[in-house]
Amino acid sequence: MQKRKLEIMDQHILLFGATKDIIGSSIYSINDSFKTVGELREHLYKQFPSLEKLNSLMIAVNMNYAEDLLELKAGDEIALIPPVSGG
Amino acid sequence: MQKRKLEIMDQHILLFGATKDIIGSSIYSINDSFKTVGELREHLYKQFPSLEKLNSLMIAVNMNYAEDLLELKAGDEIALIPPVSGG
Amino acid sequence: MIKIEENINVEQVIQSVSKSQYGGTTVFIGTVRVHTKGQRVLKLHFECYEPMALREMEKIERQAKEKFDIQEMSIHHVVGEKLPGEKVVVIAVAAFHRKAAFEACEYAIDTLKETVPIWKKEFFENGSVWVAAHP
Amino acid sequence: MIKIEENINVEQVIQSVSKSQYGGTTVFIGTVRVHTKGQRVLKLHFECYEPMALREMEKIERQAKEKFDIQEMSIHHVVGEKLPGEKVVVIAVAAFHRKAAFEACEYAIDTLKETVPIWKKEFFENGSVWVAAHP
Repeated sequence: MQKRKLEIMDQHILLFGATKDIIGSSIYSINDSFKTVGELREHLYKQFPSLEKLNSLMIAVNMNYAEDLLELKAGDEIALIPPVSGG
Repeated sequence: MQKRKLEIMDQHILLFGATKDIIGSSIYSINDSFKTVGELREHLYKQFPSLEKLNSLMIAVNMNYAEDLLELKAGDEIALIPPVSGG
Repeated sequence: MIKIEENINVEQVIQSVSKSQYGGTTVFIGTVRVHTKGQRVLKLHFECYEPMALREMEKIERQAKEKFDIQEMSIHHVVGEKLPGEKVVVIAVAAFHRKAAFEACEYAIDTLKETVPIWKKEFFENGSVWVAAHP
Repeated sequence: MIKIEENINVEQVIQSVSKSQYGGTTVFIGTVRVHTKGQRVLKLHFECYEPMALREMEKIERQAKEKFDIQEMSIHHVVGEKLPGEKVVVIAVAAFHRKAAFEACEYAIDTLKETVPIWKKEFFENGSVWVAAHP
């Protein structure tokens, strides 16, 4: 079994709604890599404590809502999803 | 207490849907008077036995669905209401 | 707005209940089906005891407003001849809360089909029949 | 039909689900309210993660068709700036049986509000806020 090694690379995260206001941009780029959604979440909470004050914060990977245990792969499309309010 | 005496007079009954087809006209006139809705119903069933074969037959008096016990008055607007099928 | 008419304009019915203070509008649109019980329908003919039908439709509006937390209701029904696909009835309900709007709209069409003196005759290739009149 | 657009034409949404074989169509129309929690709303701004929003809307259509006995569903949602009274979302469902059409339409709007990545910012005289973002 081959163990995939994560490369250090720029990861771009799409931001919407309140997360865009908190981080101050519509894309957040990290020069680091995270094994799981949960690790990325921890990093973001450390960098931007206001994110923890949101009613909820989902993370979408490749346009699917992701669990914290999901492993990230290079090239994944990642987006922060604060509480939705369509309709 | 005054007891109202029913006059013998022409009573016109409005007919719709299947009742119009059974009786063969859109108005049925009776040269008789009936004390109650139930008496009128009995008369109609005797004259037009096919009316009894309908899934239901309501009688409206002054545009309200009437019970058989309701007393009829001169000048009442009477209509036969076979099963409705609007919508 | 309660109305019996030849042709229903859905936009107008929706417009008649919509005001900017309400958040949600539900609509039911009933149309002539092309098949019924396996037979092809050529056309329908709707007959109506109009003054009583309007009263019964008003009663539905009044009772729906008592039963459900809604603000506005319009019920329009057609009379005369209708072809498959044409509109038969349009009911629109506006409310602050959409759940009540859905419930009231469903209540209105269910009740209309039971109480409003309107009759439809279905025309097939080999005859015609007053719907639901006989077992 | 699933669509995110600047302005919704209700007639077109209804048309997109209506075929002469179905008897009933239910519609939900959500509009911008002029008041929210006692404050006067000047305008709303809708933002959207469009490719994912379209996927989530398609998922709603697919799941509604699995859960309920319906034939067609269209969901249209706006983006951009909207004023009180303007349409935000229009959902239309066509079915042979109206009960299923009502249930599916309510399911669709309830689920859309929970899962589709669209956000609205409310603008008041003294500020603006992303709806539901904070306690």
